[in-house]
Amino acid sequence: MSTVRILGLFNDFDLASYALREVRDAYLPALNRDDITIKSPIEHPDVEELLGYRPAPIRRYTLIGSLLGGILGFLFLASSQGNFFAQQKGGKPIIPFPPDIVLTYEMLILGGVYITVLGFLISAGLPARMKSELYNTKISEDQIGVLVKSDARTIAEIKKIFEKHLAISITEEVIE
Amino acid sequence: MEEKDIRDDIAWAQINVDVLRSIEKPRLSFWLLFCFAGCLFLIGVACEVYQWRKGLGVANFDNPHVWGLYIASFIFWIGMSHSGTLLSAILHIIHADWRKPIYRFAEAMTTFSLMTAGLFVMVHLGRLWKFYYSLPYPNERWTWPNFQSPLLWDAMAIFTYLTSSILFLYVGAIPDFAICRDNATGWRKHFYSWLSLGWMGTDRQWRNFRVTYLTIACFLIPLAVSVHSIVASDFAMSQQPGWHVTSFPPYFVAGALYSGCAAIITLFIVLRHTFRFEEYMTLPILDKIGRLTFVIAMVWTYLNFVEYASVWYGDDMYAKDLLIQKATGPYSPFWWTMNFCGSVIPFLLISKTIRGNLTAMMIISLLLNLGMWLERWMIVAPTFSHGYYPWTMDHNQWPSFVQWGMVLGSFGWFGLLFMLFCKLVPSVSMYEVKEMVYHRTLAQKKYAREA
Amino acid sequence: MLLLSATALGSSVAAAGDKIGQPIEFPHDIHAGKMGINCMFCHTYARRSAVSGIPPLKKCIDCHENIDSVKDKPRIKKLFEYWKTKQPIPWKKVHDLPDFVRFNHERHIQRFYFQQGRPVEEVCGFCHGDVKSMTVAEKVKPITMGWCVSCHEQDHHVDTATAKTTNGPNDCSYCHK
Amino acid sequence: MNDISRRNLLRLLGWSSASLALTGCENSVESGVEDVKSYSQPQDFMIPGVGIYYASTCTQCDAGCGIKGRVREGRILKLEGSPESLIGKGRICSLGQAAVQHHYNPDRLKEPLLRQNGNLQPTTWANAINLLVERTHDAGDKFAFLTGPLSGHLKVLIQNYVESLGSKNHFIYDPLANKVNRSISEQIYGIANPLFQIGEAKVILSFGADFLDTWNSPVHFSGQYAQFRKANDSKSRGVLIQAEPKMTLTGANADRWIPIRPGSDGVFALGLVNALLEDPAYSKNVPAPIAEAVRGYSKARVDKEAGAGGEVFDRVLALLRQRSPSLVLSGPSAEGHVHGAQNAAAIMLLNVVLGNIGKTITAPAKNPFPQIAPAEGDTAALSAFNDGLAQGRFQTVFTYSVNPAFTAPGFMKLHENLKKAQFRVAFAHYRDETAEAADLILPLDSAMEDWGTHLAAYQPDGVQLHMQQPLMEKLYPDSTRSLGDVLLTLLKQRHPDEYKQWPDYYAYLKSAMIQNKPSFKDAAEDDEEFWYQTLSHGVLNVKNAQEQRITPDLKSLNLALPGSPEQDQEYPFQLVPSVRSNLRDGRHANLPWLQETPDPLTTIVWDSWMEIHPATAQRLGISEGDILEISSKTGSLKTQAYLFPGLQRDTVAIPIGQGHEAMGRYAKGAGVNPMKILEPVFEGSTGEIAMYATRVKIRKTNERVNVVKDEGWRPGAINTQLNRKIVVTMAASKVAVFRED
Amino acid sequence: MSIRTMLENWEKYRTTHPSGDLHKDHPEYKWAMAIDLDTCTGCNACVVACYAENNVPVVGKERFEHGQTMHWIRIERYWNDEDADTPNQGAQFLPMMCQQCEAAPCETVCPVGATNHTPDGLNSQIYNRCIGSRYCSANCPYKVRYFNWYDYPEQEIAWPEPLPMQLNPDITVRTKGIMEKCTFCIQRLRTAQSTARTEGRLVKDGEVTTACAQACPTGAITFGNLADPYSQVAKMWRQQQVELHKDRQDKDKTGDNGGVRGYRVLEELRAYPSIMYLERVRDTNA
Repeated sequence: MSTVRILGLFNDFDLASYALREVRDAYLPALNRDDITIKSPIEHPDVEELLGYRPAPIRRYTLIGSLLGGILGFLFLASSQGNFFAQQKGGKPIIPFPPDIVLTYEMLILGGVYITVLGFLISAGLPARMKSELYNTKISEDQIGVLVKSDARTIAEIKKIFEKHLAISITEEVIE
Repeated sequence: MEEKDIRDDIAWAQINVDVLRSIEKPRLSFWLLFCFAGCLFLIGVACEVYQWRKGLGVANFDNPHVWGLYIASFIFWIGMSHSGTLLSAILHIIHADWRKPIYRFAEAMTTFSLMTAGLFVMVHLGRLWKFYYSLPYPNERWTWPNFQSPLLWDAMAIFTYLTSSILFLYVGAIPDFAICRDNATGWRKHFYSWLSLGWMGTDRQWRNFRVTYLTIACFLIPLAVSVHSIVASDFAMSQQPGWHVTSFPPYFVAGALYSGCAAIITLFIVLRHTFRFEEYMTLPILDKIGRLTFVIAMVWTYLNFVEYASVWYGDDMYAKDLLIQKATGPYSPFWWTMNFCGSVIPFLLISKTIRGNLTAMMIISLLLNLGMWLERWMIVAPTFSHGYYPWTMDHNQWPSFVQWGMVLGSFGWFGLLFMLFCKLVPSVSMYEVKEMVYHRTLAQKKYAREA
Repeated sequence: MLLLSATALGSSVAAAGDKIGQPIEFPHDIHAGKMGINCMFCHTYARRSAVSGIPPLKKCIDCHENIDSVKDKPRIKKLFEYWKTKQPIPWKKVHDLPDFVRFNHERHIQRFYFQQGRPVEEVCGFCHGDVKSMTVAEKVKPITMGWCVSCHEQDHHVDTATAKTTNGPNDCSYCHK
Repeated sequence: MNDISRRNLLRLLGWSSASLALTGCENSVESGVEDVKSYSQPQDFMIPGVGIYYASTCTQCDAGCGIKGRVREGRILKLEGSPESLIGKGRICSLGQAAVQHHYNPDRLKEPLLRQNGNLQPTTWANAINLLVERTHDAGDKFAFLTGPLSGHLKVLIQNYVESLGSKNHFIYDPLANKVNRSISEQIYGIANPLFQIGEAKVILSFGADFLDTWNSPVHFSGQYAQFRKANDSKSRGVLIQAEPKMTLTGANADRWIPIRPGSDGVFALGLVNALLEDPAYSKNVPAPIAEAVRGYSKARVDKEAGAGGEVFDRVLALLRQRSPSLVLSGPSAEGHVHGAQNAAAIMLLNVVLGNIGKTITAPAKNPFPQIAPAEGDTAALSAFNDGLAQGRFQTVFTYSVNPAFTAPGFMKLHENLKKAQFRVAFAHYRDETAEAADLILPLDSAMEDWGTHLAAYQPDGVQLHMQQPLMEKLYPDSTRSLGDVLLTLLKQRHPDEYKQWPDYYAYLKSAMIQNKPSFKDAAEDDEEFWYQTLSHGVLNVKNAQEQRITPDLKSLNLALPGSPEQDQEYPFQLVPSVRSNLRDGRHANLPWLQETPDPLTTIVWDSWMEIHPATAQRLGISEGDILEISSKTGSLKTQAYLFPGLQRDTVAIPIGQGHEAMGRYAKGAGVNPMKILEPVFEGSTGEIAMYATRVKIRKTNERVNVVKDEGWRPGAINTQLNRKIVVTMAASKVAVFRED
Repeated sequence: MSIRTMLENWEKYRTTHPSGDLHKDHPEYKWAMAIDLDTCTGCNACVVACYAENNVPVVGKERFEHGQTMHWIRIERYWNDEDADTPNQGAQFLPMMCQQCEAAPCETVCPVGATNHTPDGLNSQIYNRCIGSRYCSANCPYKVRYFNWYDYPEQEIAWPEPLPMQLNPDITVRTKGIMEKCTFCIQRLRTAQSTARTEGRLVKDGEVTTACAQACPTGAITFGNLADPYSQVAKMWRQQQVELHKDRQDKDKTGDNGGVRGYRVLEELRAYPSIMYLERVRDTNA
């Protein structure tokens, strides 16, 4: 039995959320959370209230990044100061802490930011290939898209629900 | 009840239209302005070439005046850069949503003024062609730069700050790039689809996006503070009179935010006018920035006063002599202008009518920045002409046309970058304006329901 | 960055080993190699001065006046022409450090040849290569700063008598002034 | 070692070893690019990269310090003082250091020049020599030779040459001569150049004698000054009092600097004498007539005429009383007046009264070689020379080591008078003003290339002969020659048989020295060895030189001093043409180091200036950098004003030595030459030009310039320390004395 | 390799200067000076000697006017504040050159480490490393560092032919964009040290001296090795009760320094200069 993907466009988030609520309450057996994607021009945190929470593991990346930046940073500084060409300067120690801490601090932030962005790309699945998915330029303007992927029968159900909630347009496509 | 920052009933589609209008094919006036900036920049380039071939003497440096406008402008531009962080990061964290229509260009300002500041570090060097000695790269000679030098900290901090703020700007703009992509054709289509990394506004993307944006914002704030305190320590860490001041770091940071805000007001008015952004860059927002500026101005004034007072009542005769020199010596005209522009003019911002008057605000903002630029110069120059050592004190030294040329050039360079930006990146964050509108309507519905 | 440094090293190595057109193609292989003459017999300044200099013309003549077997060789003829006119021979520098680098031959030879009693092949050869196998001297070692340092950072015996060791000076101003 | 091998020894190694400009290029090791040359036949002590020191003698001024030149790869790099020289004692002054720049000077004459139809054209030496011979062979008394002070064998040759031409006109001219003092001390002490034991004196009263900088033998005096200042348990720290209208460097180092009215030195001195004579302890060694003559010089009169009475006078008097031995010196500012001789006499009388003779003023050892003894110059010689030219008596004139066209006062019109001579020959190093006026310019070897022997006019501690020898190969071997060689060639023309034995000046010197060998201390037996010894030491000490004693003779002492001159309304200011240590009479103006080295007191460089007292300046509304027009009766000049507190109020000072119109790129067009506006006033007894007797008026033009000086520019007339602890001063009474350990 | 070196010498790399124990800081040499301002006459012999020894270029009138001079040692002339109108006590002269501070402010701030403290207590300047940020000069209290504002060797005025033949081959001629300063004639010191090492000894007192000290006609400048207790300069420092590692000498704490004349310029800035000056003396009875 073939998998089908359906995208319904709604005029505003309320309609979309009604539709979603109904889809959720319909307890369609073949449908699970990850088959439903909301595509919106702005962020709608309340989606999660409807469909249950999902993790955003960015902060873990951040922690790792800053730790790496800090530790490696300090090691790098101290070891390059303490190489064979160690030269006394202004009576200060050759491996002086105040400057090294300042620089370590900068490197900590550097590492943090970079890895955070990296983490974002990974966990947000970017860059993504658009060809593969149903998308409508209206989404980036003002309409809400609800994308569901499931077997043909379930999709039929959902399609009804969409229509009931005055979806503006509904696109379907059959995968494999 | 107070008037709204922005109309609630703007159609979202309208937002797209209005904003995207600003990045469509440039008009003639744009090109004229562009050429003007280009000419300024070329002046700077010419001066640099001349200086490179002859040596720094042509800039009329001497012993003891070894630093001059280059370093002053360097601090000035670094200061400028703090505006973006202030608006986008700090206000973002405290959920002041009136920032949303205007933070994008402020952030761009951050990036570009950092790039400009970087130029000044370069042209300042006596042997520019050897600048890479100051980079910590492993080399055959086993030599490393001197990490004790505040200049190295500068380099490191600015690098971090520049790259981070670029990332911040970019990440924050991804959804808008998507909008551009969906509305563009031709090469712009490819350009934006490449930039938008296939953003489709799925809930997963939004979710991670929110966290990331917040995290970077949190990083940027301490970073911005550290950057300017490090620039301050270029001076505070040395032991010259007038520089060796404990209160320098906060003083510099305040000054930075100050000039940043002033610059925002300037660009705010310019953009509002040229791109007809009246709907988004509204007077109420300008009013808010005005108040913010005034507050920061007062902080700066206080710190400025504290610096003078601590010198005056301290027993460091050298610093005291210098202070007297600043007020009475050959630099006094600039010094007094600086204090006037920096501490007196902002009081105009008390009046609501003035805050609402574009022309007035334009002039004020320019004056404030003049004051801030002079402040930087008055920090650098007088110390050299009246330092510790009586024999080398020399009060009749004036920067040559080369130095002034480079200062002009820097404004040209900044102009070029900023104008390019305006034509390639939507200078108002569309999705966030939408969010703004959305949340306000929600709030009203709620209000209506309860009533 | 690593790449940068690599190229830096590469360039300096590339400079090594190319033949140099000297006014007289002086056969080191014969003098040092076949005849086994000590380097310092001709390069007499190396142990007494920072710069090793070039053997004075007289040095060559003193011997070659009495070596009739090779008198008619073209190189020797050329040599005597220079001598007649008392003109110094315009040799080309083979190991020409930049003007801001100050290598001190005296110290190195005093320490490693006289105080440690190592053979000249080792002491001189360390930087100048195996001269015995060259006619005209060539630059075979990189002689870059990193190369100097790689030796300076090692501990060397002060002399044969004591077990005391020190490494070469690590202070910039020893070589750059 | 003989001359030939010496030349080989100095064969150049080639410049390649001189470090070139630090290039911006990468520090890559080159191979086969630069050349490296070697000595072809070196002495075994010649090591590339190792400097060798050769002894010679400094000819920058007439003090004649011994020097050692550092030679590397055949190039003379630097000069140091020779410890064996009794004059310099291993020390050397800025002039001496700069001598190498004369040698390497880019503006040195590189070829003989001959005036053909108006302008100077290159010519050959052979041609030049022929000309000399032909133009001089029947010159007789129409021939005149103007030289600077001379000593050693060059002097002999010159004198012989002049004689051989049957002429008596050898004029020895020294623009800065202290002839008046010499003649008076001749008269009183019987010795022209007595020795001043500065180190021994407990108090020195100097009337404008700038012995630390420009007077007589500055380096030697500086050494003595160090002892003079040093307090040890045997002797307290010496006190220096300087009385002069314009502060000299010595005045700047004085414990008490007294700005007396110009020319009133004698009055001040006699005032002191008079005051001292009240005390029998002093009056005993003074004849009655003298005591009578000085009676009139009361403290009041000193106050009135010298402007140094009252408490200052008492202090000085007290010091002279308390601290013996003392020393009173008479300098240019005392002798440069119509009554200069009287001033000098008065000052020396003071020495006699104080009983300093034999203690701090002693006689030098007797010089056993009258022939090569120093012949000192004076300015009367110039007048004589000039008159001769004016009257057309001199047809053929030679000049050597002087630049009269520059140094002669304007009123002499020497430049025009020179034209009256038919054939003017300048032996010179530069195309200076005199050379420009000559018909034939003959380029000489520099002092670093030439041979010579020198005896100092001021010779402390016995008699010492200084050798001058080449420190390197000639820079222009074919085009420059030693004057000695030239004179020998010319003399050979006159008296072939007398001079044929000497191939060149070098040989002449060598044989002459070897002849005198017996009279030198620890001279080697073998002649060659003695010669080698001579060259390697650079100095020869004369064996048991005969001691002399001074018996002051106060007979026929002229103390008739004029009263203070009435105020001249039209020319209110007295002009002091001050001497700069770096430029002296202007002969060193083309040395960049000396031009760039700031004048110690004003710190001005590369220019002239007029010093005026800040108070006076304020009165006239003059501020620093104003261009002033200074005019005397004979002329006027324009220069910048510098406010200088070290001046007597109605005195202004302009340094000598600048204002060249020729000579070279560094000298030309820098500053002005005050000699040009001197008044024709002469010292009564000697006929010397009275340098300090010119009165001027000042007009402020409306031009203004930045004074180019080393001291920073700050508001306020003069440069102080702003109460910062930079130079700290301690009262002599407080200083703790340490025993030498 | 570097990490190993670092860990091995951690203790050493954490020590500060001046520790108070001169021989710990400088086991063999600590070059220092004593300048007697009572015998310094301000005659400028030292200045010219420095020009001759160290390849210092002349800059000419125009550059001098712009304050772009190069002289490594300068004679300063101040007037008394009291008798400024008529300087009864003459002028105040002071030879000022790089003070070779033990804790030099210039060293820490150089971004590329072109100026460092040498084991023998000098403040070295590495020309070929310098990129010309001029931070060192900005931070120098004495303003004795001189920058090559132009390519002086190329300037027609400095060394027109054949003047370059006078250049001292032992030290580099500096090009534009580089900081330079008095080095205590490091080329002389290094030669002497090398000879001494070859002979297996330390440099003897008086064996080497700087150009200025050698020229000084009154011998006002004494140069030597402070680490050698028997050297002339060490004796003078002891005698004058000036200690290298103190920012305020004990004798000064009493207010009256008991007639001991030694002092250091701007001592209170804690740069610990290596040049001790002896106070100028004037006789108040005169």
